[in-house]
Parts: sequence; C-alpha cells; structure tokens
Amino acid sequence: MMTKTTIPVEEFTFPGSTGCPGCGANLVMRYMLKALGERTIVTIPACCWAVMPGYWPSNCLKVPLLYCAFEATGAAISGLRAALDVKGVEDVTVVGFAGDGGTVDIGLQALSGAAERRTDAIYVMYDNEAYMNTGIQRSGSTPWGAWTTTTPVGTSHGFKHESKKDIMAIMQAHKIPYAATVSPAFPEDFVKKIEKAKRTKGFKFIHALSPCPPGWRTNPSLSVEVARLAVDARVFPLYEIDEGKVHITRKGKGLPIVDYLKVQGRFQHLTEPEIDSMQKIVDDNWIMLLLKESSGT
Amino acid sequence: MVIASEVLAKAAFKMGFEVSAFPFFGVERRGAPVTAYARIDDKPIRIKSSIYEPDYVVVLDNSLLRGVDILEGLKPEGRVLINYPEGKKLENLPPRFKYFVIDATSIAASHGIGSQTAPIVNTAIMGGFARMCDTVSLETILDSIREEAPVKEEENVAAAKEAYQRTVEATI
Amino acid sequence: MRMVMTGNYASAYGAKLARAEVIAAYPITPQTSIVEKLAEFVSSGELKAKFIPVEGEHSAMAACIAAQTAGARTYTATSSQGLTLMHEVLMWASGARLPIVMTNVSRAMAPPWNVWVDHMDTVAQRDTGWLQFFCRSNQEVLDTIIMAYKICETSGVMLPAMIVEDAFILSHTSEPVDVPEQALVDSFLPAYSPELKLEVGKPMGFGSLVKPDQYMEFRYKAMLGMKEARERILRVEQEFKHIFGRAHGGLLDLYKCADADVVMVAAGSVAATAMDVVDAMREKGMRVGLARIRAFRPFPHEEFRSLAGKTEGIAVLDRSFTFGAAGAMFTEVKSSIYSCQKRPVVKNYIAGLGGRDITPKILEKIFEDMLVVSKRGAEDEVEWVDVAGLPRRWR
Amino acid sequence: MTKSYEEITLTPISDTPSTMNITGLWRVVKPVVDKEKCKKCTICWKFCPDAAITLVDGEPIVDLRYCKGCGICAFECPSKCIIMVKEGEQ
Repeated sequence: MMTKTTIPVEEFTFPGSTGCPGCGANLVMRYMLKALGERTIVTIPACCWAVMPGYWPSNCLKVPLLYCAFEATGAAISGLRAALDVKGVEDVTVVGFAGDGGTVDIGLQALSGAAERRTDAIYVMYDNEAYMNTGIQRSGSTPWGAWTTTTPVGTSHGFKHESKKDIMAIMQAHKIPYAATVSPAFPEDFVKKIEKAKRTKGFKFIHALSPCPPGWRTNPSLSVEVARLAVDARVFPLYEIDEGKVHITRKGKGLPIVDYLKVQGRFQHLTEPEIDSMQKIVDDNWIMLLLKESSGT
Repeated sequence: MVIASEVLAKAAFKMGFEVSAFPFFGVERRGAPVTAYARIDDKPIRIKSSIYEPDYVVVLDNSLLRGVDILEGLKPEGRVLINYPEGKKLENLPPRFKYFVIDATSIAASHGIGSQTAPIVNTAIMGGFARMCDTVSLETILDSIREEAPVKEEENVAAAKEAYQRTVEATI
Repeated sequence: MRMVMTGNYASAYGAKLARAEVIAAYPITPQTSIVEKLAEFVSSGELKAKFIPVEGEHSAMAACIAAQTAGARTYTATSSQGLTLMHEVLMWASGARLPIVMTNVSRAMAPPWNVWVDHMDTVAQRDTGWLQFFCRSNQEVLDTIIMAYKICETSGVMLPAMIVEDAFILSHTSEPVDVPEQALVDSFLPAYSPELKLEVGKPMGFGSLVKPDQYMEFRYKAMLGMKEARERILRVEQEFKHIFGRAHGGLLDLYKCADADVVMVAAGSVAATAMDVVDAMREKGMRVGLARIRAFRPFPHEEFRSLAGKTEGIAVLDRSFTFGAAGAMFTEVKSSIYSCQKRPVVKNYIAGLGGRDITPKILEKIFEDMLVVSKRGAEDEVEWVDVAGLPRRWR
Repeated sequence: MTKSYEEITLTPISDTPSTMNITGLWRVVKPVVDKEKCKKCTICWKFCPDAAITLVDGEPIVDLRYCKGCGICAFECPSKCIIMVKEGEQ
C-alpha cells in the first residue's frame, strides 16, 4: 500500500551527497526537485552545492546539472533558456540554484540582468547567511549581530554590524511575476510555492532559509527546528509576492527572537540590549510586512 | 560625413573599382568635427594606414577653413571641393590647387534633408564630388545614395543631382 | 555576392552564415555595430536565433557557455575592457570544451583611456585555451568565423575560437567582401551536434569538481585539442578553398619569404600594409618578406622553425607589450627557433599602441633597421617605435 | 583510481549516482527506530537531508550506508520513537 505523504514521494536526489550532517541546503534541493520533477535543468555556481554532488564522477541529482562561474547564475539560466527555446524544447523548468553570497553579493548583477530580461526560469537562493563553503565568512546576507570568521567577536565586540540585504525587496523592485520565501521546516508550503513558480511564466525568485550547523554553530539535529524558530520568531517570515501582491503564507507563533538566537552559537555574544534592538527591528519589519499585505502591495 | 565616404566608396565599387573607406577612428558624436577617408584603386587595396597625401579633399563645413589645414598633404595636382555659400568669394587659399564650390547647405535645406537650421549635406556634396572627380559618375553616386540613405531617398538623390549641376570651379 | 562592408558587418554576416543559434552580447566601442546588425538579423527573422541582451560581458560569455552546453551554436563579440572582464569565463569555455566563436575587436586597455587598435586585450588572453586568429581584411574576418566553427566543432578539438578584428582599422573600414551563398556555407559547415550535451532525461553534471588525482588528465586532453586544432586549421582551410576559392594562409601566412634576407613578423591589419611595403622595397632591390601570424593560438612554432633556416633576420612587430618582459609575439618567435641549428637575429619592435598609426614609412624603416641589425646583431633586443622623447626618428 | 586521459570525457561530466559515496562512514551516532512506537507519520522521512530514509508501508527504513547521523529524524519524531545511539553500541 502506498503511504500517504504530505509532499511528493519521488526523490530526485540520491543519498551520498557530501553536504555536512544536518545540512539545510540538502533539504532545500530535495524539496525543490520533488516539486519540479524530472523535466528540470539546474545550474549551480560556486557555493556549498557545487561541492555537495560529490567529486567527479559523482552526482546526487537525478536531473541535468551545469556548474557555472560564481557570479554567473543569472546569465547561465538565460543561456540555458535561450538554447532550449531555439531548439524547440518545451516544458522544461530552468533553475539557477545559488547561495546567498553568489546571489546578493557577487552574483547580484547577473541576477538583476536575468530578472530584467524576464528570463523564464526559477532562481533559488539558499540562504545560509554567510560564505559557508569557504569556511563561514560574512556575506551581504549575514544578519546583524552574527559572528563569522571575518566578523570575529574577539574583545572588541566585532560581530557583524551591518544589516542583512533585503533580497526580496530587491527582487520585488524588478517587478517579477513571482517571489517567495520558503523554509525547510515547512515542506508543504515550500513545495506549493515551487509548484506555483513552475506554473508561472517569466522570472521567479525563491528565497530559502538554509540552516548551516557548522556556520550557525548549531547542533545538526536542530536544523529543521532552527528554521522553524526563524519563522515563529518572524525573523524569516513565510510569504509570497504574486504579481506584486504580498501574501503571508504562515504567520508564525510570534515567539521572542531570543528563542531563535539562543540555539545558535553565532549569536551567543549578544547582550540583552542588543537582543532587544534586534527584537525591535524584527517587530518593525513584521508590521511593515502586514501593512504591505493589507495594502495589496 | 562618415556616410559620405561610404557613399563614394560604394559608388566607385559599383563601377568596378576596389575601395576602402573609413572614418577618422574615434568616438562619434553628431555635430563634432570628424574626418573620413576613402581610397579608390583598380587593384585590391591592402594599405590600412591613414591617408596623408590625398588627391581630393572635400570640406562639408566651411567653418573648418578657419581652424583646420584642409590642404595638408594634398598632392600638387589635388582638387578641393568646399560646401560654400553661393555668391561669396573664396579667400585666403593658395592658388596652386583647383577649388570647386557648391552651396550644399542651401540645396539640402531646400530638399528638406535634415532640419532647416541644420541641414544634412552628406548626399548633396557627393553630387558635387561627381562633378569635380571624373573617376566616379553621377549615376553610380545616385545609385549608392538610394541604397545608403536611411530616409527620404528621392530627396537625397534630387539634392545630389542639383548639386552636380551647380558645382563650379572657384577662382582665387 | 561582393558587397562593400565594414569588418564589423563582416563579423555579423559570418555569424549569420554560420547559423549561430544563440547570441549573447553587450555593447562596447568599437564592437557595437556587430551586435546591432545581428540584433537586426534576428528581429527581421533573417537569422533564426535567440539574442540575449545581457547586462555585461562576463554574462555574455557565461550565457554562451550555458547555451552551448545545452547544444546550441553560440556567438558573441566584444573588445578590450569587455574581453578582459570575460577572462575568467574564457577559461571556463575552453575547460568545458565548448566551441564558442567570438569576435574580439582588438583595442587598447585603459588607462590611458583609449578606444583604438592595440593587441594587449587579445594577447592577454593567450593562456585561456582559445584559438586566436588575427585577420588582415574584412574578407578574412567573415571567412575565418565560418572556418572557426568547423575547426572547433571537431570532436578532437572542441575548443573556442576568437576572431580578432583590429579596432576601427578593420571594424569601421568599408571594403569589398564576398558574402558567400548560404547554401554553399551550409554544405561546408554542418549543424552543431556535440557528442554530449546537457538535456533533460540525461541527468549528468557538467563541469564537476575534480581532485588532484584526475585534474591533469583533463588538462592534457585540452592540450591535445589545441594540438589537433593545428592540423584542423590547415585541413579546414583546404576544404574552404576548394569550395569558396580562397584561403588566408594557415597559421603563418608567408609573403615573399622564400628568398628574404629579412622577414617581418606581424599580426592583424598592419600586415596588410606591410605587404605593400614589401613590394615597394623589393622593387628597390631589397629582399624582404612578411610572415603574418594568423593563428596566435595555436602558435605556428613549426612554421617559424622552418622559416629560421631561410632568413638572416626576423623583425617582430608587436602591437602590445608584456611588461617586465617583451612583446609576446617576439618571445614566442624566439622560443620557437631556439632549438634550430641556424638561428637568425631576432629583434622586437613595439609599435602602434593605442591606435598610433603604423605608416608604410615606419614599416620601411623597421625593415631597413633589421637589414643592418641582421648583419651585426641587435644592441637593444626590444625597441619602442615612434615614441616622443626617444632619439630615433621614425616619421 | 586515476583514469587514463584516453578513458575520460573531454570535460568532467558526472554521471554516477552519489550513492558511490558511502557517507554513512562519517557517522558518530546512528538512529534506531522503535517500530512498536512508530505511528507512520513520515515526518522523519520528510526531514532527512540526505534522503537516506525510505518508507516501507509507512515505516522508516534508514539506509545506514548514507545516514550521516545528524539526528534530525530523532529530534523531529513526534512519538519519540527514534533514538540516536553511539556507533558500536546497541
């Protein structure tokens, strides 16, 4: 008898990936491909996922994969789509699958170009909030307050003092037809959004939070839990921007941010006032998001 | 100006000549003074360096007579065609060369090429060139204009024809 | 049909006749009219291709790489700063063994800011694994683009090729070009069908991580590809000549070198002017010749070795300079002939940087200097030509 | 084992399933499922980053060749039927 599951049963990833134990990015890829299926081509720039399929000749994806240069994901998906179009190949989903550094930093130009060109593709940013593949250096997507190897805390309290780039706002400004945030803690919501992106023509952007046990200094067993806490503490709200309209797909429990921070070693140095100021920013952002949703923008 | 040299080269090419035409290589900005060159030969043209000793000089804007040595390097038997107001005397030029004048500005304006304040004289002046230089015929110049003119081809052709008729040798 | 057109249009017609399927390009002076023309061909339907208006040159090449991996024939064009911005992905294209063809309108590097001819941009890419063809005429530009696809798409080669047009001197000069019939080009150049390509239903990963225990074998294969390209260039040109009735000189285009006391080595448009100079000097009784580097990669080492025994002096004209060393072509020529029994005197002339006109007179003076140097050796191996402040007068 | 240049493709093309990597060797602790307590909710399967859990009639079977022992399954299991035990212990 077939077991009833809440997400598609078929796997498009093989076991044996060389991701770390408890890697959130593995879940992001797994859910994404479950939603997209076989007629998918994925391109991956330099990032953890460039290593995770394994050394040649190992490949953990059951769909074709093109490795591309770090900053080139946006261009690569445009090239793939053009080739498919010119060859008359239809019903193929082209996916750019990049980390946060490859998206909000070095890859931002190509991403912007692909979005502006309305390239028919899905761009997935799995956000582990630092350059994890090279060993936890800060990126434009590292949140305020986090320790990384290039924002060492030391004696001078040198954690990251700049806030995280709002990539969803950047993408919204490109007037793309669909953008959504997804979390590995909520696979059903995740799959639904990817399926929607697949159905939508044009450029789609998916922002996936991707817990990283070594980089976040978390226990590997907590990868799903910490992703859940991010949603419940509204640090990482789940919403979509469908044809410009914001829709929050999960309101979360509204837990205090400290619940999210305390399980992560990268925030252990923060003082109470610092945590309070983070709480205020999270609260403000949440109100802004609610306002956007109610105003239909 | 860039277009004028192309029109000339393409006309000569139609007559069976080998040609090579090029602008002064630079960053093109409409209205800024530019120079363009053309070589015409009966055997293949290999030389790629600039032209330092021309046989013919064509001046599209007579304000250049004040600031530019238009005769630099001109061969002793060289000829000069100048877009010059009709009836005004050509001055301050050495008599050892042959000069031809044509009021291409008025002709272009009267045919509605460009605007009244800034007529485009490229095509009219090439009619004058056909008069000054025996190597290229008016007919091929007109054919070439028809192919090259992006708009108003018949106006451009008519302007070149008129210029051919009205080009005269100037006395210094 | 013979038409008068610029080098840039010759490039565009070349790509069109080769039936490029995906074109990704970004405008840069003086390359722009290539992409404008191609965009026109695509929008009018004359060329069945996808035109990707990318947001930069790095993306232009990255998009070509992706499209070519998925089995499309691709083309792009760039120049100078744009080419050097592509540097990373140029290596990617060759490492991925993709026979992409690109026109580079060779232009100086800034600063000083300069849009005129200079080979620094092209020469700086000599280690990227691209075949590099310097052209001396617009006809050669068009023909070489068509030939390059055929050379590069052979399973033994599978490397990208760069067709080099000198900025303005070719890119913006109009001259007669024979544009062959499409049917004739089709009979010469079959459709692109790589043995392996990225396609749904075949879950393969292209360009994966390779450990030190295997990396060298892949690089060795790329080296073999470039070696094969050498033979392919010659064979394809024979075929081309058979169909189209013209050829452009293989890897090293020799002009009146057989009995030459002194040979000038040059690449690009200046070599065309040099042919006139050779003729003029021979009329005056001086036995000079010209060896035009057509393929800079693969470098014509063997051709130079056989030339070495037949001449007393080689004047290598470089339109770029490798700081801390010498002109790159000079270095290559010297290294080619080092193992020869008889080695002529070799001297490097650095000339024409940043669009400085290399006149017939300058070329004549280089020949004259070389005729002297070939007898008594060069005091200075590398001489900068026509530089204000230096004692020697060239104009 | 290094392959001869003659045996490889022009550029590295990965065509072998990653099941060639026995990542189970990385494991320090392993999940043990108490089948009596299992409610077949499939949550452990859903959250396994390595797709190392398969469902047989709704019950999880952990492929220990690939399970890295992250412990997500044990943490997420609502009926607490999975425990992580040190390798070599029962």
